[in-house]
Amino acid sequence: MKRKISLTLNGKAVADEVEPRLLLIHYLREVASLTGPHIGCETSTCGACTVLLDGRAVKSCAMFTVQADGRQVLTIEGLAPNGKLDPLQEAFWNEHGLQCGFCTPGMILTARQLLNDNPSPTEEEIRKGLEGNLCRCTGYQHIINAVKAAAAKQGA
Amino acid sequence: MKVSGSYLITVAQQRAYELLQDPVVLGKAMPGCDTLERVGEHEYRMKMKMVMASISGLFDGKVRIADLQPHSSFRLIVEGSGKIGFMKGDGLLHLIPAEGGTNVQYEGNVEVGGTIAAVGQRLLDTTARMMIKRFFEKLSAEAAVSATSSPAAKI
Amino acid sequence: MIPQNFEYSAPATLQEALQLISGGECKVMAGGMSLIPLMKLRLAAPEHVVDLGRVPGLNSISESGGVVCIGATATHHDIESSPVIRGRVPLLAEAASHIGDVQVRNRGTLGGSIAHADPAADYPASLLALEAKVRLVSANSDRTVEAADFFLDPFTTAVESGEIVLEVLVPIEEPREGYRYEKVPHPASGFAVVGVAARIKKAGGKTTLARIGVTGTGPRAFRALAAEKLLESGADVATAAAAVAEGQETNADLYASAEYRRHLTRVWAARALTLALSRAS
Amino acid sequence: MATITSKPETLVGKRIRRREDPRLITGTATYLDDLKLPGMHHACVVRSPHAAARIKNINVKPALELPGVVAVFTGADVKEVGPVPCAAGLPGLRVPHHHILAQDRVYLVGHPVAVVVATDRYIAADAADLVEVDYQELPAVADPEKALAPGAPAVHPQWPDNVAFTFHQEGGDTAKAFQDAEVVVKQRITSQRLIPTAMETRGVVADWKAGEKSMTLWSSTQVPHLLRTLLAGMLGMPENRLRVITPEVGGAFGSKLNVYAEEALMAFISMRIGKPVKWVESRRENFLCTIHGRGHVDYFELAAMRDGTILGMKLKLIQDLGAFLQLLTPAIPTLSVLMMPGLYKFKNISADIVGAFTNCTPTDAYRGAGRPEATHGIERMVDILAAELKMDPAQIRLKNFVDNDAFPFVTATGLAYDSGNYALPLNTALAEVDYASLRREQQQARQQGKLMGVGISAYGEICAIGPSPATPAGGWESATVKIEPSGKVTVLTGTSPHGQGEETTFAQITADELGVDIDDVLVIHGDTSIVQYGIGTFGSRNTAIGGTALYYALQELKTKIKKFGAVLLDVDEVTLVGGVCVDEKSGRSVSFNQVAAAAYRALKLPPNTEPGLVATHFWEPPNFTFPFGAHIVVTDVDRETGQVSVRRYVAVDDCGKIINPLIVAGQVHGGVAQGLGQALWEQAVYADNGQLLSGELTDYALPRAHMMPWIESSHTITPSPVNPLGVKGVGEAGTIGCSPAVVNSVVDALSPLGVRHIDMPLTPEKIWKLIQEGRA
Repeated sequence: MKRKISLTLNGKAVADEVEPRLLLIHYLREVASLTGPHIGCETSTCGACTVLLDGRAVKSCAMFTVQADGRQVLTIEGLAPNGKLDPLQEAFWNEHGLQCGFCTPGMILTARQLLNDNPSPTEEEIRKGLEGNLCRCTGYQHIINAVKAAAAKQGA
Repeated sequence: MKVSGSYLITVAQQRAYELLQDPVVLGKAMPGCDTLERVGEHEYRMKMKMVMASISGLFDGKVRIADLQPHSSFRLIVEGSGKIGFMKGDGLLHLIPAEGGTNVQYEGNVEVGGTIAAVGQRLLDTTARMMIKRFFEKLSAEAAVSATSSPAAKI
Repeated sequence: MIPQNFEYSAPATLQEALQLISGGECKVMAGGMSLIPLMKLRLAAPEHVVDLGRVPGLNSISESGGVVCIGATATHHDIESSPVIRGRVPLLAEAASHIGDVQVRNRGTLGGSIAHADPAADYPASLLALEAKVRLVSANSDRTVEAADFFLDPFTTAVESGEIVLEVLVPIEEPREGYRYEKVPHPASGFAVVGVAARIKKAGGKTTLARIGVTGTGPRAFRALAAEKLLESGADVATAAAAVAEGQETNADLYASAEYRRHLTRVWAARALTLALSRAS
Repeated sequence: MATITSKPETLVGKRIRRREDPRLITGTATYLDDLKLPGMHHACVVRSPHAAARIKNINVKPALELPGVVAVFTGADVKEVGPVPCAAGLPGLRVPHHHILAQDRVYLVGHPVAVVVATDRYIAADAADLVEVDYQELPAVADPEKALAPGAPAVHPQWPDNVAFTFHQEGGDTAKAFQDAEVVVKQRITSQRLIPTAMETRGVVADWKAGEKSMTLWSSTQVPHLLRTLLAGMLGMPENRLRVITPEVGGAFGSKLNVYAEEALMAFISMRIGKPVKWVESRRENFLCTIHGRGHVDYFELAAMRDGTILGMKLKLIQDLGAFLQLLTPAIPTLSVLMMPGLYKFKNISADIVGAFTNCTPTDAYRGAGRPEATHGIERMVDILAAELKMDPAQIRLKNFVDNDAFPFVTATGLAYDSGNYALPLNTALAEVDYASLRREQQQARQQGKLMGVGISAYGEICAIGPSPATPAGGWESATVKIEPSGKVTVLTGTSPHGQGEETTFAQITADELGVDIDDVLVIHGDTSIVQYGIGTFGSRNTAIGGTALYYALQELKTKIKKFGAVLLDVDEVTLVGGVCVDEKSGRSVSFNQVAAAAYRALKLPPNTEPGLVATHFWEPPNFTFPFGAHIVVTDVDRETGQVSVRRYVAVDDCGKIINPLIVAGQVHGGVAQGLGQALWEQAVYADNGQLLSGELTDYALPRAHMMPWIESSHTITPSPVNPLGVKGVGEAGTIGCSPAVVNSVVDALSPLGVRHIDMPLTPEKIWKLIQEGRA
C-alpha cells in the first residue's frame, strides 16, 4: 500500500505517494528525476548515493523514502543553487579531485558534512572522514588536496 | 568448509543410533525443519524455514542417510536450496559409548552457494557451527524425552 | 537490488509501537543499517516493518542516579558526540566512533545494532566491559537484562517476540578509571575481526577492578572473566591478555583463521589493557 | 585588417583544470542509469547459483503472471543470436560457444539463464525471483592448476583436459644461458584474481525503432565502435542501422573493454517487445558477470652470473581463463610474455603459456592487462636474485638495465623499445628517499628487532596499444576536427575517454595548434552516429594514438587555413601564429574567425581547395610506446600482528612528454591505489565448488582513503620518437610499478627471518605465519 510522504528536497517542498519499499535513492533518481546521487553497490559500502539528511551525510540506498518523510534532503544538485559552486565543488575542480566522476557527488556531500563539523581538518581526519566513500580512480590524494583547499578557502 | 566436533547424548549407543535415524526426531532436531517426509529408504524430503535474526529463507531439501554401520557410524547428507541460495552438509557421524551416554563425533563438509555464500562469507563458519550445535541440543533434548517416556530405552 | 514489498508502520508513540509488534509477524527497524541491506539482497523479507524512528524521546541520552540511560534509537553519532557519554562513559563513545563509517554512524542506532547482534559488532565488547543493562519492554512486560545475558548466539539475543530494546543503562565510569576500545577492522566490511574493550580501576598502584569485553573473536561477544581475575590479582598485562581468548570458541573466515584470531585477541587485548592502565589513575 | 604580433601562451604542459568537471561536480552528467526514454521497460536477469549444472527445466509461468511483466526470455528464445565474441586468435585456440543465455547447461555462478522484462524495475526484480529453474548440479573446478590436473571435472565436456590453448615463445638461446649460468633462482609467483570494480556497474539501454529498422544502444563501454561492429554481427543487423552511444562512463579499468551478453540481450529484447529496455548491473552481478583480471600462476627461473649479470629467463605461465573467452581473454597472458624482459638487456627468454578453463568468471583486460603480472614476476625475480647474490637490489638493476645508447632496443620477445633512460628514474627515486640513509636506518631498526623494508621496482610497460598488426581489431585511432563558420572548433575523437580527461588534453593540443581559445574547442566522443570510426580507450592509448591522430588532422587544417589566409590577404604564403594568418612581409593579418567564415562563404577558393574547414585523420602507429619508471616503497611490518604499513611511497615515472601534469598525477595516484589494492587487500576468492566467496564489497576490500599512503609522485621526461607529441601513456603505469615495489619492500622487511617470497595479497595473517615460522 502506498504511503503519502512530503519532504524538503533541495530547499523545495515535495509530496508524493510511494511504496514503503521504495529506496530513497530510487525516489531521488526515478521520481524526483535527479541524476546526482548514484548507485554503486547494494551493501551500503560505497557511498556514491550519499545525500545530506537534515544536514548529515547518509547513504540514500540504505534508507526507505518513507523514513525521510518530513525531513530535509540535500543532493549535490542543491549544493550549488543559482549556479554558485560550493567551495568544495570548486576545489574538487581545481585540484582534479575526480576522474570518472561517479563517486564525486557522494564524496563532496560527505566532505561537506566533514567541513561543517570540523572546519580545518588534518589529512588524517579527512581520510577518516571519507572512509565511507569509495573512489576507484583517484587514489584519494587529489580529493584530500581538494578538501584541504576548500577548508582553507572557507576559513579565509 | 570443513566442520568437526563431538557432542554427548545422554542415551546408550544403540538408542542414540536409532534416534539419529528416526525421521520424527531428525525433523525436530534439524534447525528450521518444517516437514520431513519419507521418499525412500533412508531418504527424506524436507522443507525448512531458516530464520536467523533478520535473515530468513525457505529451503526445499533432502536428507539422506548412507554408509550405515549399525550402531557405530553412518553418513548424514543434508541438502537444501531456496531463493537465497543453497547449502549442502555431508558428514560422517561416529557413535562412541562414553560415560553418561554416547559421544557423537562428526566430521564433514559444508558447502553453500548463491547469495548466502557471496555475502555471508564472514559468518559462514560461525553460523554452520551454531546450526550443528542447535541440532545436537535438540537431539539431546529429544533423547532426554525419549529416555523418560520409554523405560526400555534407558541406559 | 530491490527489497520485497512490505507493510510499513511508523508508530508515533511507544504504546502504539508495542501494540503493533505484539502481534508477532513483524520486523522492528530503527536506523535500518543492518536490515535494509539484507532486504535489498532479499536475505530478509519481512512482511511488516515497524519503524521506531518516529517514536519521540526514544533516542534520548540522559544521566540519573549513577547511570547513563541511552534510548534505543540514539544513533552512533549521537553517542560518539554526546557530552554526557563522552564525560560519563567515554568507553562507549570510543566504541561508537569505530562503527562503520560517517554515514552509517549518522543513521545506525544503538538499539538496532545490539538487537541485530552481529558477532563482530563493536558495541557488545564495551557494553560487557561497562556491565551495562538492557531494558526490554513489550505491551505487557518490562524487564532489564544484563549485557552478559543479552547476547546469546550469532544474531540471537534475549529479546523475545513482542519485545523491543527500549534503552541501555550504563553505570557511570569513575573519572579515575582507565578505558580503551581497540579494534582490528575488516578491511572491506569494517566489522571487528577482533575488538577488545577494557576498563580498569587502580588504587595504590594496584589494579582493583578489571573488565574486559571481547567482540569478533567468537560466535558471541564475551567477558574475559579469567583475564579480569588475573589482573585483579596482580598478574601483568601479558599474562592476562594471554588468558582472554582461552577456552573460547573462535570464529574463522577468509580474513583470519581461528588460530590467528586467537592471537590477535591476545595482542589487541594487551594493547587495550596497556592503554586503559595508562589512563587509569 | 589587424596586426598581431604577440605570441600566445601555450597550454600543453600546463595544469589546466578539466573541462569535463563542471557537469560531474554538479551531478548533471548523464550516466547510463540516468537515461529515461518514453515507454522504457526494465530487464532483470535470472542467473545460475551453481558453477556447473545441467538445466533440467525452467518454469517462467509464475513470473509471467505477475502484473507488469511483459515477457520472459530463456535460452531457447535467443538461440539464433550469435555468440559473445572473442576477438583474440591463437593457434589451436578452443573457443567455447558462448550463448547470450544458457542453453542446457551453466558453466559459472552468475551464468544468465533467463531475462524478465517488466514495466518497472521493482516488478522486474520481483518477477525474476518467481522464475523457477531446476538444476542438476555437476562437479566444478575453480582453480587453474587443479583444472589442469588429471581427473579434474571438465568445464566444457568436449575438452576434458580443460586446456584452451598452449603458447610458446622463445628468443635467443635460453638453454645455453642456463648452461652458462653460475646461479639459477626459481620461484612460483601468483598474481591473484582481481575484480575491477568500476564504481559504476555496467548497463545497457536498447531502443529499437521498427519503422526505421534502426537501433540505438547506449552502453557503459570503452569501445563504442567495436561494440557496434560486433553486436551488429551477433544480431545479424546492418551495422549502419545500429547506433552505439557511450554516455558518461563511471570508470572501467578494462572491464568495459568488451562485448557482453547483456548488450546483445537488450538489443534482442527491444526488437521483440518494440519498446526501449534498460538493464543496469547490480554490484553482485558486477562481481560475477563482468570480467575479472589477473589470475596467473607463474613458475619463473632466472639464470645469472655471480656478478649479477642476468643471462636468461624461463617462464611457465598458467592463466586462469574462467569458463568462457571474452573479447581478449586469451591475448592477455601473451602480453605478459612480451613484457618478460622488463627493462633489462638479457636476450634469452623462453615462455610457455597454458590457458586453463575453470568454472569461474572469465578473466580479461584489467588495468595493465598482462603487464602487471609480468612486471611483478621479473621485479620479484630480480630481488630474489639480488638476495641470493647478496647484492643491493638497486645495484643489480642498474647493472642490467638496457644502455641509453641501445635504443631502439630490440628485446628477446621481438619488441623494439622506443626510447629510454632507465637509470634516471631509479636514481632520482633513490635520491628522493635518500637510499643510503634509509638502509642505515633499516640496520638500526633490525638491531631493535623491528621489521622495516625498502622495496624497489623498476618497471617498463607497453603502451599506446597498438600497431594494428599487434592488436586483434585494429590499433590505429581517428580524429576529425571541424572548424565551424563562426570559428568554433569541434574535435571528434575515436577514443572513448571515461575519466582520463581527453576532453581537456585534446582541447589543450587543439588550442595550441590552432592558436584559439581553449573555450572555443569542444571535444566529442562516444557516439557512432556522430564520430567517425574509432577503436576506443584502453591500453594507455588515448593521447599517444588518439592525440596523434588529432595532431595530424590539425596539421591538415592548418595548411588549409593558411591557404585561405593567403587568398584573403592576396599573398602567396602566410604564417599561422596564435590563430592569426600573417603576411610576414607586410605585417597584415587576417583572424581565425575571418578565415573560418571565408572558408564556408566560399566566394574565393584557393586553388585546388574545397570549401569548409574539416579534416579527418586515421593514424596508424609505427610502434608501441614504452614508458618506464621506478617506485620505491618503505614499509613497516608489525611483528606481533603481521600488519603492513606503508611509510613512504615514491614514484618516479617517465611517460614521455606531459600534456597536463594535473591529469598525469591523477593517473599515477589512481594506478598506485589499484596496485596497492592488489598487493595488500584485493583477492577474488572461490570455494572449491566455484562459489565466489568474496562476492560483495563487504568481503572484497578496495582501498579507502584511510588505507592509502601519501604518494610522492614525480617525473623524468624521455620523449617517445614514435609520435610527434613525444607522449608515451600513463594510465597503467602506477598499477604496474606498484605491486612489486610493495612486495619487495615487505619481503625485504622479513628477509632477516629467511623469507624469500610472499604471494599477494600480503594479508596480515600470511605475514604473521611467516614471522612465526621464521622465529621457529
